[in-house]
Amino acid sequence: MTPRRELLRVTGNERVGPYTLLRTARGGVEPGRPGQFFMLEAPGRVLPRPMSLCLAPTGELAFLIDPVGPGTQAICALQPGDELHVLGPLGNGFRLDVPRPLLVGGGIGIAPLPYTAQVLAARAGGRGVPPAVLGFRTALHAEAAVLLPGAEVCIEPTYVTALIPAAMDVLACGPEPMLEAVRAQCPGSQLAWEAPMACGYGACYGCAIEIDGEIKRLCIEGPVLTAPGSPDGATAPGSPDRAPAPGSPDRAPAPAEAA
Amino acid sequence: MTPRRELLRVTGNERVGPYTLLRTARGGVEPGRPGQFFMLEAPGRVLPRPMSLCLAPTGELAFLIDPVGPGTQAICALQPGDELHVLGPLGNGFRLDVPRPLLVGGGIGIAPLPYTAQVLAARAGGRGVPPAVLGFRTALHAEAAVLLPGAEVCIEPTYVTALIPAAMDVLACGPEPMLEAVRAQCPGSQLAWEAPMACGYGACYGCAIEIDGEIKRLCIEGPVLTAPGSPDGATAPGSPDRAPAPGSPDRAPAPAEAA
Amino acid sequence: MILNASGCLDALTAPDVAQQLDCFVTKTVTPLPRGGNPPIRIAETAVGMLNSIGLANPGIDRFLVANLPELAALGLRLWVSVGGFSAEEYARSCALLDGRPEVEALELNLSCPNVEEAAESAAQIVAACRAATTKPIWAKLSPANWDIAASARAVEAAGADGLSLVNTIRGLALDPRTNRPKLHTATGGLSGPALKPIALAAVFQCRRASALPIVGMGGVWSGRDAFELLAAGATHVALGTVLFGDPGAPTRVAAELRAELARFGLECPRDASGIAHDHALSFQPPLLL
Amino acid sequence: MILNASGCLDALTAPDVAQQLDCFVTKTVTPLPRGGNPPIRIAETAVGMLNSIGLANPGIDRFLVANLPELAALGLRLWVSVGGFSAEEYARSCALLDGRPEVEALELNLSCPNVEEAAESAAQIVAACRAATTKPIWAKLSPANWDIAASARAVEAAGADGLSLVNTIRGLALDPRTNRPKLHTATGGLSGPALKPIALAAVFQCRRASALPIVGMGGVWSGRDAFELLAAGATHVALGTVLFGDPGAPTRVAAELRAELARFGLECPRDASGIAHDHALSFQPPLLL
Ligand SMILES: Cc1cc2nc3c(=O)[nH]c(=O)nc-3n(C[C@H](O)[C@H](O)[C@H](O)COP(=O)(O)OP(=O)(O)OC[C@H]3O[C@@H](n4cnc5c(N)ncnc54)[C@H](O)[C@@H]3O)c2cc1C
Ligand SMILES: Cc1cc2nc3c(=O)[nH]c(=O)nc-3n(C[C@H](O)[C@H](O)[C@H](O)COP(=O)(O)OP(=O)(O)OC[C@H]3O[C@@H](n4cnc5c(N)ncnc54)[C@H](O)[C@@H]3O)c2cc1C
Ligand SMILES: Cc1cc2nc3c(=O)[nH]c(=O)nc-3n(C[C@H](O)[C@H](O)[C@H](O)COP(=O)(O)O)c2cc1C
Ligand SMILES: Cc1cc2nc3c(=O)[nH]c(=O)nc-3n(C[C@H](O)[C@H](O)[C@H](O)COP(=O)(O)O)c2cc1C
Ligand code: FES
Ligand code: FES
Repeated sequence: MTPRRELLRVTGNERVGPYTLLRTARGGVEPGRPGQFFMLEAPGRVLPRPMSLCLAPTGELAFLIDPVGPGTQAICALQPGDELHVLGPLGNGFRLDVPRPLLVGGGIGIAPLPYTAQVLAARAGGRGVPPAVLGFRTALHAEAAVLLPGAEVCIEPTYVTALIPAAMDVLACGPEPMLEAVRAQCPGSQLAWEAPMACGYGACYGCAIEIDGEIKRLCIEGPVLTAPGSPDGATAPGSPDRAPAPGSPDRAPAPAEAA
Repeated sequence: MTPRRELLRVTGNERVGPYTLLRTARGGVEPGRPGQFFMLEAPGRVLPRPMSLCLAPTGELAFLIDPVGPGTQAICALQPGDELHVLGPLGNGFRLDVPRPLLVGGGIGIAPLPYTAQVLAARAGGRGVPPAVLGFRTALHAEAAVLLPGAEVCIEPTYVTALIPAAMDVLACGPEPMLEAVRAQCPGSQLAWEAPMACGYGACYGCAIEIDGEIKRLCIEGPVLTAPGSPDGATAPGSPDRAPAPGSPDRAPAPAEAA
Repeated sequence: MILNASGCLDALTAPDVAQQLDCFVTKTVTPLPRGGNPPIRIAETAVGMLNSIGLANPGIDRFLVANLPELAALGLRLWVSVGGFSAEEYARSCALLDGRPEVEALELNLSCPNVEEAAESAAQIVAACRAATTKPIWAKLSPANWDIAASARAVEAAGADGLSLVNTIRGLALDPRTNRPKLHTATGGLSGPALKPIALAAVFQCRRASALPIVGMGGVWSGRDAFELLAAGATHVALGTVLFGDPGAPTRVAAELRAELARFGLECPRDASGIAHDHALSFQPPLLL
Repeated sequence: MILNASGCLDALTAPDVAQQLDCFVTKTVTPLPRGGNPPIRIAETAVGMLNSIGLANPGIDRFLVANLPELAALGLRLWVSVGGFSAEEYARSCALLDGRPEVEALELNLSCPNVEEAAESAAQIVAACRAATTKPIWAKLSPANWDIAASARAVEAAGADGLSLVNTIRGLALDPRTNRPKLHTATGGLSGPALKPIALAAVFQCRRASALPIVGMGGVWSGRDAFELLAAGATHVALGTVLFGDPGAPTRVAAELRAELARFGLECPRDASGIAHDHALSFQPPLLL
């Protein structure tokens, strides 16, 4: 079943470091599971843009957006009172039934973690928020850490992988090199990957990556994929035993021309 | 010499009947001769739009615009403080050294007449504004007549040609059927024609019409063309002896394909 | 009839989107399975998008065994888009599909990589397929063609039952930071609103040249866009790129199209077909399905 | 070098615009005078425009007598765009222009009405013209071509000295009130930003296929657009539709291009030519003028 697409009203636009936290009314859209994503209409653009849910305040949805190009810039320019179409929740989020969750974020990869922390905390009852480690490029970027109170923060040249203790159930989101490093270091970690996406619901095959030696659609099979192994050395049941390498052409099939 | 193109600030946007009177700062742009036109940047569009100068208040230019399509609608949506590029003055305006000027306008064809009246009045010294007759489709459209105080106004089914006395030096602007009727009725009348224009300065050949049996560019040869004959029955010296029929394919050469 | 454009919808992952359509068209199926091109496969341009998916598909044999029954189970009217690299390859797939009652028609993707788009070649493929199946054959042409009307006449003479117009046209976009092509394959197919005037011209010219019914596509975003393709000569309309941003587009565009037809006092899409032509066209394409 | 696109500027009515250019290209001159098509000849589309001017021009004989001396008097570097309806017609005009020292090069408009755009035909025209003149010959190709790289190779083999890429591609727009084509000729040539990804792809592919220098054009609106055509493989850039709205575009685009080159640490347009290609191209096109 394709998820709901609704025209939602923007309720807030706040600066968080170099990022924009965009709030919308929730309407009939479900926030979904942490790590799932939404396709946000980008005003004036042909294609929508995939965004993780960052926060789910009562009656609202909130997205943390890095204005890296025309689409994200157009979304960040939306002001309270404006409207935009939102489709979701899409894809597969994080499995939350893990004994020792650790949230790991790099840069804008922090985006899905505040909502993840909130849901985990609710599940844990009184036992508080899960631990989190965050890495950023600059102090300005690190201002986004306010969205995840209590998180341990490092700034380059220190890398976030230096802060990850052993034998934790890692839930991570960040740039590709970071995810590759986490995958190598943390067996069984759940990694939220990125790929260019035109549709987010399996229609375009634009997000294809290699999973288990087969070309699959990240929007359908991911964006969260579990790395091989388990924090304890066992193999996680039902998880792919090979992690994807989005964007690495050497893993992809021989090139052919056009669609 | 190509005329000046400048980025001008919008200083006013007023409703006049169904039309919009858009005022801009004048910058270094000359108002030119009545009947000349300007190419106005249409925000978000590929091509600019030709507009007659309607009024030339001190330090300003003012255009009267009928929002008939995407370009004119985009221009009419400009608000004080916005900026737009303006190129002009372009083309040939009205000859004003005529003994008994009569301004004749139909619908949005009133646009160039207020400035024409002002310049004629200034030339005439104390002898006041020239007489004018205006025809409109509806009473709402006729509200634009406030821009030409003292003009005689008729509304369809009465046509403006019914109001034109004999032996006047007609300076007319209006829809093509009106201009055709005026040309038939008033020898030597000066008629401001329209054609689709991409450039306004002779570059595109989009505005070509038949003049004197030859295909010519209205933006260069016009937009004001003099009808054959003279109000007294003599032939106006130097004026084309055949008037153009813009948009009438039967007068144009045999069709060929593409550019 | 409103269809999806081949390759722009997977009925198995989005059955409720497919169910809004009058008929579902599969992604092009080739003789052998194809993973498609390496990423990056999509990029945006001014009012358009580029793709170089590379005909990712399971191959005809697996398609017949695995996908077709699943698609049939959805209860959709079904066209299968057929691709290949020679007339024999196309014909073989058509023959395999000929015996499958759940397939209503075959669309030949004649704008496939490595397949010459010359009029004879397209016609040769159609002729070979014509001999292999009794199902209706729709020939899908590329706008990268100096004389698309000649191609239309050629495939009509070769036995096509309809035309699908148009496929994407080759385009390229550079990454503003690296100045390298955004797509791994450098060039890709341009679709979306940027393609609309090109599609309208192709439909207009083919309608003049041929009596075949036409599925018009290329940048349909609204009911007005669909109406214009009909006016230019299409008998049906397909939605492609618009589906990515708006999975509700089939329902929305159908409603907008009804309103647009009503605005001009027309009762059904058929009444609008060809009205942009100066003189009543001398023929009415057969309804065909 | 920044030129104008043929047919997009008249140096005689706008000399100061022409003087901003490094070189002026005339509107296409045909053997006989042509009035052009009846109005309406231009229309706007989403990020593009359509034209069906129909090669309005005084004909080669009058051009040589009347226009050429006037153009020469402006002191501009001058290319003449040559059109025709057969190889002989093109060659005759080239021969007439060959003896005129004020003409620096000839651009063959091979995307002319009624002239087949097939690779052999374009090559035949080039070969005929090659025999008729010693002046540099630039072959202007249409993007409505399944394999433009093959055309590029063919005209190179026939003796062309350079490529002009691209001409407009056929498009159509309907009047929203009447549902009839906006243009009298129904279809027309699509130019402007909508053409840019198509032009980039054509330049990219031809640069891979041929060692000829390339004048890139199609939707150049800014220095960045010019830079991208260079990066894709052009050695020069021409401005077309942008001139209509902005007669100051040559000066503006040249300044923006300099800034863009500087941003990437490049000294001159030549240094940017071809940098979008993955590997250093094995050849450097000759500078040619
Ligand atoms: C499942 C999923 C969830 C996502 N969630 C979020 C989210 O919550 N917040 C968010 O901001 N983004 C998120 N993204 C990424 C976001 O979708 C893209 O950044 C966006 O689509 C880019 O669109 P654009 O038009 O702004 O830039 P485009 O012009 O489309 O792309 C700009 C280019 O910048 C590159 N780029 C990406 N990130 C950076 C960067 N940090 N600095 C410089 N260049 C960069 C891209 O690779 C791309 O080539 C997510 C992506 C996916 C697939
Ligand atoms: C020299 C010259 C001077 C001009 N001066 C003025 C002026 O001072 N004020 C002004 O408003 N316009 C003026 N025009 C006309 C104006 O340029 C056009 O209306 C404008 O270019 C249309 O652009 P658009 O994008 O709004 O509509 P488009 O989509 O380009 O065209 C809309 C269509 O509407 C048609 N149309 C034109 N007028 C009407 C109408 N009244 N009702 C319905 N349809 C109509 C046109 O033929 C056209 O096909 C002038 C034109 C010329 C050539
Ligand atoms: C991502 C994508 C994949 C496509 N795949 C195919 C395909 O497999 N077979 C085919 O015939 N056309 C394919 N097309 C072309 C479309 O069917 C259609 O012809 C084109 O996109 C124009 O329509 P649009 O502008 O509405 O998208 C594809 C287009 C896109 C955007
Ligand atoms: C109004 C107009 C007239 C044109 N006339 C010619 C012509 O006479 N000869 C020619 O080779 N190209 C002609 N062209 C095509 C342009 O030279 C150029 O190839 C095309 O417009 C793409 O560039 P642009 O997008 O920058 O306009 C014409 C284009 C336009 C818009
Ligand atoms: S984003 Fe379209 S298939 Fe995954
Ligand atoms: S408007 Fe371009 S030549 Fe007249």
